[in-house]
Amino acid sequence: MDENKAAFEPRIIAFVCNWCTYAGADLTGTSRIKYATNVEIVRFPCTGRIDFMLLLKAFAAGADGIIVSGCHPNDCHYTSGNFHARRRWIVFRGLLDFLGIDVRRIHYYWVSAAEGAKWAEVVNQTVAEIRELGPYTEYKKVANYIEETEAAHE
Amino acid sequence: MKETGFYPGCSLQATSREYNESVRALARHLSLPLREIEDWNCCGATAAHSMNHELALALPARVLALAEAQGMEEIVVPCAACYGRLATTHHTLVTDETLRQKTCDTIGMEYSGKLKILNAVQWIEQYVEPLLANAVTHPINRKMACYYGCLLVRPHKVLQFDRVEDPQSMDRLCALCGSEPVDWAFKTECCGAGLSISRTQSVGRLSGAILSDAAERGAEAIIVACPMCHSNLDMRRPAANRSLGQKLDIPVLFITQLIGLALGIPRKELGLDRHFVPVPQW
Amino acid sequence: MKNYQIKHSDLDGWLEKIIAAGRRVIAPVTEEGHTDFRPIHSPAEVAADDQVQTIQSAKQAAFPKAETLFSYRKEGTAVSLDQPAPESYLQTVVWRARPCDAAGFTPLSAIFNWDYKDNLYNARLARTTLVAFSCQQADAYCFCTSVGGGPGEKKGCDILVTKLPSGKALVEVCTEKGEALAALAPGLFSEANAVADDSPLFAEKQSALAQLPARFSKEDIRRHLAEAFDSPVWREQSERCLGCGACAFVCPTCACFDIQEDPHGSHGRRIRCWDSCAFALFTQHTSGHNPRPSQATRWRQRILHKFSYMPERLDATGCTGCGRCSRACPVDMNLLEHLTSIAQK
Amino acid sequence: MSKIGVFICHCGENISATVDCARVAQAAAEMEGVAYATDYKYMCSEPGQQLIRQAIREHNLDGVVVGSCSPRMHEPTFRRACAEAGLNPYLCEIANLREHCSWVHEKGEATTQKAIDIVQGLVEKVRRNQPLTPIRVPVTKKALVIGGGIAGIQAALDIANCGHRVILVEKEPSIGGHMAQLSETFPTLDCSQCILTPRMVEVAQHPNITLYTYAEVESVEGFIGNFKATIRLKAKSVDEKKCTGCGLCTTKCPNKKIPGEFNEGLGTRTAIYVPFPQAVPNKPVIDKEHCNYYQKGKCRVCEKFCPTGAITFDQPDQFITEEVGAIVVTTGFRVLPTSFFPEYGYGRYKDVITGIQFERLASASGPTMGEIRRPSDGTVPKKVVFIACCGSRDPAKGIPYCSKICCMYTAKHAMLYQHKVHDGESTVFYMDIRAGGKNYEEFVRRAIEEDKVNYVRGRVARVYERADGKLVVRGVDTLLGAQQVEIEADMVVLATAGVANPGAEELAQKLHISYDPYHFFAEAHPKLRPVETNTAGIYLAGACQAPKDIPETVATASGAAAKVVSLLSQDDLVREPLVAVVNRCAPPVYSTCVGCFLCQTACPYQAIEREEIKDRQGRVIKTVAKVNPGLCQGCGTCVSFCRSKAIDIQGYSNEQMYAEVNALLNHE
Amino acid sequence: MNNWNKQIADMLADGTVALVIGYEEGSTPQKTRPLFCHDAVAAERLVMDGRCTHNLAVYLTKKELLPAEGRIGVVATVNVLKSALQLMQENQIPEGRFLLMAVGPEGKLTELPDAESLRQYIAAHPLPDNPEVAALIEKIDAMSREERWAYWQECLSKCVKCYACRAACPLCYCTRCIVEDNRPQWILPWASTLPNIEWQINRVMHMAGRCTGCGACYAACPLHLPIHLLTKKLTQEINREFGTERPAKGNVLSTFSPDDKENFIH
Repeated sequence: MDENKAAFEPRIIAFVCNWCTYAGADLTGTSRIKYATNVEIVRFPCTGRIDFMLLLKAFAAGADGIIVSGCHPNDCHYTSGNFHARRRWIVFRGLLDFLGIDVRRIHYYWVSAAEGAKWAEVVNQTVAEIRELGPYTEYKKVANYIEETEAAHE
Repeated sequence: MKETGFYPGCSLQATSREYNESVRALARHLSLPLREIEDWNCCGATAAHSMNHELALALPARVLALAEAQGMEEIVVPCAACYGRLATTHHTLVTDETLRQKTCDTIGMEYSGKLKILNAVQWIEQYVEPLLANAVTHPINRKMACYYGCLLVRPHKVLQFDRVEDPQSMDRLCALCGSEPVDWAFKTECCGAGLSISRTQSVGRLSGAILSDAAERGAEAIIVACPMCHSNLDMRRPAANRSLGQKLDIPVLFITQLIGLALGIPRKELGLDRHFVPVPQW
Repeated sequence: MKNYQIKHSDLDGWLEKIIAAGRRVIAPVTEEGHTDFRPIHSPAEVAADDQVQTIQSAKQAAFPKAETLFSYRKEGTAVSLDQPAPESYLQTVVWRARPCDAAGFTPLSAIFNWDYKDNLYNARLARTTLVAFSCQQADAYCFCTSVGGGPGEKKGCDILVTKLPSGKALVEVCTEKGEALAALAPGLFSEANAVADDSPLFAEKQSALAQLPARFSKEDIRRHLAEAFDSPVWREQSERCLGCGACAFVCPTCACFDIQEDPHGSHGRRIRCWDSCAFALFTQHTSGHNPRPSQATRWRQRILHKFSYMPERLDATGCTGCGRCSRACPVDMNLLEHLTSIAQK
Repeated sequence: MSKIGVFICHCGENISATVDCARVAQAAAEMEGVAYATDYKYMCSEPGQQLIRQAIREHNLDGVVVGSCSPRMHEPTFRRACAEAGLNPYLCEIANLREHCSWVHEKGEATTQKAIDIVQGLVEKVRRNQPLTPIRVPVTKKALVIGGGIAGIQAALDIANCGHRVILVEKEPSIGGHMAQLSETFPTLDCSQCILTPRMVEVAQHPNITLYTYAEVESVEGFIGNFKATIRLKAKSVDEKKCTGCGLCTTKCPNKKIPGEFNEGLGTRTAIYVPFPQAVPNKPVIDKEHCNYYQKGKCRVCEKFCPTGAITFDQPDQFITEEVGAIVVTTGFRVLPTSFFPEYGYGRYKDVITGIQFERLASASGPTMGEIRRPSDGTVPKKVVFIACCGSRDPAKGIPYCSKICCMYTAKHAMLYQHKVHDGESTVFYMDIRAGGKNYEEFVRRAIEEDKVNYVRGRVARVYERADGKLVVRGVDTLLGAQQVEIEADMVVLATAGVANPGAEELAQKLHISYDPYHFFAEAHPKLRPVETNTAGIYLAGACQAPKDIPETVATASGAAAKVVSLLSQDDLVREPLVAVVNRCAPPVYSTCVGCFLCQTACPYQAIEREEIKDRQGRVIKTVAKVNPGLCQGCGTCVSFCRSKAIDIQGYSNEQMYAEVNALLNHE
Repeated sequence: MNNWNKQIADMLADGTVALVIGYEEGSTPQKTRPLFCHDAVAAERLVMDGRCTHNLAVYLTKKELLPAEGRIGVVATVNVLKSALQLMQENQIPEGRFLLMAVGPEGKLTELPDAESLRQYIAAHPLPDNPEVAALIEKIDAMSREERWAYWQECLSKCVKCYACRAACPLCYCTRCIVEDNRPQWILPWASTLPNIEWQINRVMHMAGRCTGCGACYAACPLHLPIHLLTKKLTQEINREFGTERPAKGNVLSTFSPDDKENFIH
């Protein structure tokens, strides 16, 4: 089991805002801090722009984990996009949990443009935790499922 | 009418029996139900919180938990020191979940934090004040200096009671009893409090200043809501007078006593005979 | 084909054999007070035989709500296609369907074969065996007798079982698929005579059936519909219609479908799924024009298609009188009531 | 079928050291829609850019992905290169292979695969990019300045001197603000009015400045370059055109005992009054609340005496509308109401006064002609105690922040007192002395060392009047071992905190600018955009942002003026087209927006308006949301909020983001 | 004929209203169904009692069903009124277009002409919480995450995507629902487990702070899937996190407080 976990490379999508976390991740780069390769970054203008459906789409497309990260409260480039986002995530997270979707696979962070080191930690920590959880098979299975009789020839 | 829990604390059993008596007399007179918390213990005042934080929380927490377990929704704590300890502990427990759990483990009881804690003045404001207009039969037409001391209104963040530097609640109650509250400068100054026994001389100096300002402004009595204040201003009067080089005979009454007088409750029921400085017939 | 008799108490034993033979069985199952077809794995899961109808029809056995038409994969510029093989579909038994369910497969097959022969549908149907049970009760929504069916009608069944008052059940085998099913439990059956119109067995069967007098005839409806295109009746009847697809999706003959893509970059699949003429988007053109712009015109389409166009083109009526649409309708659009009013116009 | 070009940069060895760039290019070449892919040592160099330009032309590319450093670095460079080759610059996307890949991972298969994934994501995104054109917004070349204190005066003059027209609105009858009330100014001790009044006059006479006093901004609509402000001109009851400012009316008015605002209640004025002798405009107004005629229906003395018949009792409030391109808010501050610290006895004891009252006492034009005299009995106080931080830095009772100016003006007050009362004794109670500023520390030292002001570090617990009428100030001296000190004083001056104006919140809401918890207006960025608000085209200066001294106020005013001038110097504003748009589709739907307008509250910029879609006869078919591209900043909060997906954002559209997310997970 | 039927018949006859939407007897004695009364005669068929559960507010946004001119009367239940009020707040029904009427216990007809009167009537007639719904939610809350996933997966795999839940909801009034948007294809259009879950998540998220809790979605579902638990649960969460007061402008998700609390963002 543990061997399998070690062999398992989680695929993680990071939804980040342009002004804080994307810039923070740039700083990680310029600081040459190394981190795991499992995370791919998608740049949004603001966390307020991140549609909750995109998170579900990432799971459906095979992601094992998700990072959502933006400016710290009160630091939003657009003054309140992150506050809107935070509300959305509070509501969304409650709903997902009620549906039994594994909310431990969606990690939310505030990472500022100055927190290059934090970004590396965020990535490594998320990768480690998702690795521990294993692949999100139950969601992928449902994503592929069409019809009962087809199970036979899958 | 809703029953209010009652926590006397040690002072009200000893040096300030008259405070206890006058609170109960008021309740009796106005048919306000009070029920003493069964099996209450020391609030830990003065000693515990300067020595052991855990103990300082556990002692009051047990009292609070008892009150809750005995079905009380609110309690009145006439002693300002006890009130400070109980209210501070309550505040700590409801704002710090970890400490709450730890303290509950220590005392082996649960405390949910739903209890409301009132000092004597708050209790009067809530239950007595609405009745005063009709109930005052013997208005006390005298000048009074309301002395709040240090514990009744501090720390403001925790107690959220009255204005810290210029409290007004007792002044208002005095006025309702027909008295005239004087504007004076020592409302919240230190009386010497816990040094009553160990450094009587200091108490004399501090209390003396309070007494002399009150007297200078024409006050005919000082009104308090704290056993410590009372004993320092009343029992330690010789020390104060020594410090002042004067012989001040201004009496010191608990707010409950003043209201009791205004309601026409007999002096003995209010424990007025227990004072060192005699209270004149008004 | 042969007729058999079987004890009521042996029906479960037969079903057990069918399951044991590896068939996928769907049967009425009651959950939270509502009965619908579900895959079962033991006779104990089957609902008590005391309800008129399942929510959905048996059409899903041959025409599931979503199915893969084919999948594809691209590697560089090469593309490979993968089509489902008919053999991959599971051998399915629909247990305790109703005669009106069975009757639905005739118009359904007509639609799927009138021009292009729909391989997927045909393959699934070929691997489906329908065990229908005659109806012993009917409710306010049933009207099979008005559209040419009946509570003991064999048309479309592979096997029709009629529970007789005697404690035995008459098992009328209609097809070879049915025969094969009966053959799974030879010990449980005793042979019975052919059920001629004058035989005592016929009388016994008739006595066990629900009584449902016809309220109108298909011909009446067709005649009235021929002149009803511009009638105000469509608007009147459809005013409360919400435009959902519940009626179409529970209907045993509704066959409209949509074809959709499920792309995943270099691989993906094409999917067929149910659609409904009640949806506003069903006929929406890209230009914005919609030839059926209102719920009234969509309701008219539903009725005309089933009772006028299908009889004209396919020689089949698109309705078996099962009443499912009326039971499922969130706003109580009662098809029987509406048809009766059209027939009486 | 799209024709995307993919250009993988080695960045010297910055990328190629850990990413196999050739393989990334090769993988990209096989991606759907990619017509050309290559790698090169330095893509941002001129030959690299030439490579891109050439490929665009040769392969007729309709989209470009450059795999290089962060887009925050070279996105403009590569977009310009694309534009030079005739490709719309917004069809170029940058795959961040350096900061997000090569620099943060070790060399290896996983790193190269990640680079391929990133490129794949952006190829799919760019396939859905739309050509965009920058947004041009016309600019009305006129500015509105709200508030006629020194900040407003400075901003108005700076803008006007650049040749732009300015509307200056002041709510009081005269401009001048707090600075006009001050005696002398630290650290130079030059006379406040002497330096201010010439500027006030300049404002009144400037051909580019229109001054509205006794006026308030009623409402503001519009957006940067295109504001429309409605201004209420409160009735002055005096016809300014007829009034010559002779002042006869003010001498005749029988109602003479009104506490004057300008003198902070230490002097009186009449009901028809000019706030102070140097007022601009120097024409009186009638204070209706105190005028006998307005209150009791009788008097009209002023009307009788007015030689020009300028008194017009029935004058109504007037409303005018001004179109302006930019707004500067300079509404200043006020001092904290003294009820915050009852223990100091302000209001109870006449000789406990505020700092601003002391300014009036010390001012040559003040009620005592500059002599320091007690309000109670007019005697010269021999002992004065100054208490700093009255309300400031006091989260429990006052405000948590430092009011910044009090240390300096208290030092100045003590100094002025010592200069005027040579045998006087002054004591300052303070927490810390905050004297950061040019010549500030030296100034305080002078007060202490040369003028012998007694500085006591400690808080004052209480001020009370002894039976004999002496004020007793009881405090603590923390430098003397926390000893209690009691000082008998003849006068106590409280350095009350500076707080926001009571109308600040309302004004902020009118202007749609944000404010902090203390109701001071908030800067767009506290450091890098200190005079801008987050509403484009609205700027801030002076103490409406936080308490400020005069030099800082003037500096921010000039800063805001510079911002305004640079805005007004353009005929059109050019903005990035990365804004939200509400969709349009074929009739009869017209737009999938259903007009619930819930998005309006989600927008931090009030950029969402209502638009009526009409038929040819002008009948309204439906009302839908419309994004004003002049206001929209492109955050996209509305986009993810919209239920029917009727709003989308250019450059980060739903289709683009959806495709990118899916593509990142494409490889198995 | 009830007195109120007569009153409505008169209103139709004298043109006070051009149409009245209400309830009539249904196919079985257990149920009623929506009725569109165009004339005084039809008004006789109107009924109002505990069986009237359809949320008629769903018709208020269907312009093609409503006469172009004149007022439209609605004989409404409290649930209808709540939805109508929400529709007003969302700019969906013009002031004065509808005359909402409630029938009191003695058949007294109360006219509720504007938002304020609606608000007062709703406040005076609170609907009891359905204890069964609360119990079901508690039951699901008590499950392990895996059990919850299994529960909903099983439940929603049955959905046939007839969109009756959407059609019956007065607040699902979009002219083009997100499921009909294919650029991008936010929600896969066929009925299988994941697309069904995605659809419900969207439906419920779009109801955040808007859902009035009428239960029409559940009542309409031909498969009787307990999808109302999702909206109800969401409402509970919102009330717990942000209080029961709804913002006067905008809604729960279009507004925010800087003090919103969460413990999952690090």
